[in-house]
Amino acid sequence: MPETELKKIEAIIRPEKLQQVKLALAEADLFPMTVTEVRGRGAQKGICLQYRGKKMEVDLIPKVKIEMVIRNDDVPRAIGAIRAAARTGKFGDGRIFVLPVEQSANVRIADSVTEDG
Amino acid sequence: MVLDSGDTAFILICTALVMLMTPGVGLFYGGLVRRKNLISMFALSFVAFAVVSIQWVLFGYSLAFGPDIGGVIGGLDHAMLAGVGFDGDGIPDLLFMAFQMVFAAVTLAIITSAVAERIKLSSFIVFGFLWTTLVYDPLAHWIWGGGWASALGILDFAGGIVVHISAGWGALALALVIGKRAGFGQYGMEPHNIPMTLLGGALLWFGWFGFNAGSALAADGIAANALVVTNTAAAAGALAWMGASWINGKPSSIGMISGAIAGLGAITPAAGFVDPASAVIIGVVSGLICYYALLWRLSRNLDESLDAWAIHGVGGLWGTLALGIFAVAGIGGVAGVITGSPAQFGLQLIGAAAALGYAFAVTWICAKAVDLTLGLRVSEDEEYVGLDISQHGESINA
Amino acid sequence: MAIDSGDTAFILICTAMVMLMTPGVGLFYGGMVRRKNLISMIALAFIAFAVVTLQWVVAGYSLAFGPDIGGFIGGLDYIGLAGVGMDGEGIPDLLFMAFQLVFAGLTLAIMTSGVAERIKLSSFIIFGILWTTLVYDPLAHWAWGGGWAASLGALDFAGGTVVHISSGFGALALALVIGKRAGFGQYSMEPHNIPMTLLGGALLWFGWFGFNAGSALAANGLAASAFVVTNIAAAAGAIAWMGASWINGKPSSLGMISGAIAGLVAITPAAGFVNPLAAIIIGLVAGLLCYGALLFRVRKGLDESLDAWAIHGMGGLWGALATGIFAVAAVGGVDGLIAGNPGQFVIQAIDAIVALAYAFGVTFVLAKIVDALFGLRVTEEEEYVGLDIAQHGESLSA
Amino acid sequence: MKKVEAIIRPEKLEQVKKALAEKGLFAMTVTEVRGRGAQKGICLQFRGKKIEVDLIPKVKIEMVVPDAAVDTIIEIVRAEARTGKNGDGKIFVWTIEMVAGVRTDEIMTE
Repeated sequence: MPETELKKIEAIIRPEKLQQVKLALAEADLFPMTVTEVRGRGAQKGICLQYRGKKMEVDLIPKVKIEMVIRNDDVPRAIGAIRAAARTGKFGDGRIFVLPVEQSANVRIADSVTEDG
Repeated sequence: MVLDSGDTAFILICTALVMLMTPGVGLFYGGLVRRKNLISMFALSFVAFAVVSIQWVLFGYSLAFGPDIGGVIGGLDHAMLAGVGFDGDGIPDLLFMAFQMVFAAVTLAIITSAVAERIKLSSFIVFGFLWTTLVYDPLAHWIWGGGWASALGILDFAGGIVVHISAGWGALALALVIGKRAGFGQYGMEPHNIPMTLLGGALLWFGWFGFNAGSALAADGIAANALVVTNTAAAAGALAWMGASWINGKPSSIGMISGAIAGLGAITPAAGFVDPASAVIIGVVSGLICYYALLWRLSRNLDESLDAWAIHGVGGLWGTLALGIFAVAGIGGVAGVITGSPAQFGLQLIGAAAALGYAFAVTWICAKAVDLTLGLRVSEDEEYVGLDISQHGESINA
Repeated sequence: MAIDSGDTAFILICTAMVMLMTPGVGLFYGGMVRRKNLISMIALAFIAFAVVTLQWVVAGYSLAFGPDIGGFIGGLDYIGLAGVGMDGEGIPDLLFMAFQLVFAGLTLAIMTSGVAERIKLSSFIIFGILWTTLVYDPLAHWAWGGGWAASLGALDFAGGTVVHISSGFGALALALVIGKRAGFGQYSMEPHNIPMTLLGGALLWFGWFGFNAGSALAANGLAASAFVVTNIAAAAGAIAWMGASWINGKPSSLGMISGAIAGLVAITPAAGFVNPLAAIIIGLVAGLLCYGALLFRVRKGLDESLDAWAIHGMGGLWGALATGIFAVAAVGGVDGLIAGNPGQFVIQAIDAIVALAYAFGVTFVLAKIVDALFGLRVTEEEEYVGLDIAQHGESLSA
Repeated sequence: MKKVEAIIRPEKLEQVKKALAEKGLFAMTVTEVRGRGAQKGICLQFRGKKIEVDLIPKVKIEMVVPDAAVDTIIEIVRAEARTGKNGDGKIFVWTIEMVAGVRTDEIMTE
């Protein structure tokens, strides 16, 4: 695996942790990112509220998705930083996915296609 | 004792304007909380308004404005509005009752600051009923209903003591009982919708003309003076707070509108007694001390979440004292320290201190009582998903 | 016939407050539709107001308030506002005309509930002109312009029959003609912006003081009484509906504000005839009855989309009857059932039923005609992309 | 592991969620998006003028699942979200190389 191979990190985290995660990533020199407000549910099936004996399930809880395209050798650092900053230890802390990136082109600069073989 | 159609017209409209302040508070607060609690924050204001509306006609008005019992509380002669009719002195008695009612309602709405994003709705209804009965009604009686404070000569034109000190210091007590929001101090809880807060602030500024000028209870020169000093103090407060926040960084729009509310809160007790030049000073000082009160609150890690204490409590306290400093006999018939009558300042100090102590202590007891019996606070999970879903079963953009 | 400056000031402001109710309806409805139809819903309210404004000054005012022809309709003497001048009894005739105009504008705006998210704008304008001319104007004439209902002694203080029964049952007829929204009943159509609905509700509650208290047409004790009972009924309705929805699940804020509107509607015809305690009962019953009507409508699969029928229609019907039950001579000079005058209740029932049948029948026929000639409804694809884009070429944050 | 990304009509979300949950496919992330497909949006006739409405509101569902579950998801989404008209959406499948938990130190790779 070449060191320069690109990966996309998709991290789903608690919205209130975004600030801290951003800071932690910046400290790890990982700066560029795209952030989307999403709603999600995990394997633990949302939050179940007891309400006068009736149960009410709140699934699709607001979350934040961070996407970053980084070099393969930065992946462990990114995961470490996100985990350290976003963890509360309770259900709903989120997940991090790593996807291969085939190609990445800069919109501003011509001839800046990065492709790995 | 004849009715004047001009005065009646004016107070009818002022009552409607003050009514609009209650949803104004809801919008103001709603924009300051996180998205998941916006509906809850807005709805709490309406709930406060509805609860107090009923409490007031059942017996609240009578407790505040019924025949004096020992200077402390009114008798129940006007319970269920008995004897409150179409006639009156200048304006119908029924209208005076309604005008006082919208004041009582907005006061309870202001207190929701303290419990933002974590109050159980059912407990708030019980607390609101208790609070209006045991805190607001006595204070209104002391000052306006012929109680001990008015007998002493303590002045409060439109509610610096009755509305703002009581709501602000009550909110502080309530916040101490209910405790901090989960995560307070650990991560930022940024206001999610500033334009909504600005719209709420606009409705408050607009409604405040009814609040202060209407407190003249007639469409006359005092009403005009009250309107002018009200607007002046609001503007001065807005500029002062904005300037202070500019020095520390950027002049935030929330700071600007908070400063306006601080100026409005401070001029409220004084509006019928001071001139426009004094209003500038009252507004500027209010903007600055409320700003520093807010910073102090944050530094002490107190989660009186939306700053009813810093703005209404501290601003109302300053305004009550400022009345004793700046009052001019030519306007409201009373002179203050500057025009050579220090005694009024002493009276204002007594009134403010007594109201502050009473409001804080009794609110604390009411809150504790509700907390121990019903629980003030929602569960941790309910708080995490937000009160919109957990208390109302609703959400934005669902 | 001198002009009273106080009364004139009061009705001028009340007219402006009622005008604000029309965009209030737009915001109230706009928050309840899906995002893609929000602009359309608010725009419809403005368009209704503009269309009725022109209709009213050209012919509508004369049809409603011109010299009586057979108890059914007014003559054309005031067409183009001929003879409507600056003089008048207490208030200028022109002001009376304007005050009535804002009622007519609001009524058409309420009707848009029946066609939400699927009406073709051009057809709505045509329908609106026809409806105001053939339904609203006659009904206003019957009750207020010297028509048969007034001769019979039917009471409608501020428009329970003229405004609410007509728009509520009219909306039902309109909804039956235009048909359900695509996908109605198959997937949920959740309100997308509840805070906007709450803001609209706040403006409605505020404006309603102008609507009801202003209907005294003077700043006097009756106006104050109407003001007070209006607020009480709103608060009682809010609490009742919220309580009822609490039993079935969560106390929704939408239910709370809907209950307030239900209470406001029901007190409208009665505001000048009942006392505050009766207002509590009227409001509570309105909240429960309209909530039940809404559940009934949903169960029947009727897509009267935003519940003008359940809230305005049924609330207005209840209010018209309640006037006959709770009226006391001490307030408005007429006794009702409880005060020993069952005849009044019978008159109220006759008036309400005739108005209901007339509004439903004529609206149904008008809607059918417009539908046959121009088509009331947008195409399926236009409905799918939403009326904001399809009818206005605009969209939120696009 | 694969990521399944389905772009569907917003009004079909509840149905799709429910059907997926019945098969034990629970975890997902939902985003409100706007999009246009190959059929170039919806064309409205407006007084002789044509208005083309592209970027129509859609919902994007993302689920990360074992390879074996991909076909089931596609089947369910198709069954529930299909109306047969243009604009029903698309489903994309991505390779996921690694999944890391935030709450725990768990790491899953191929």
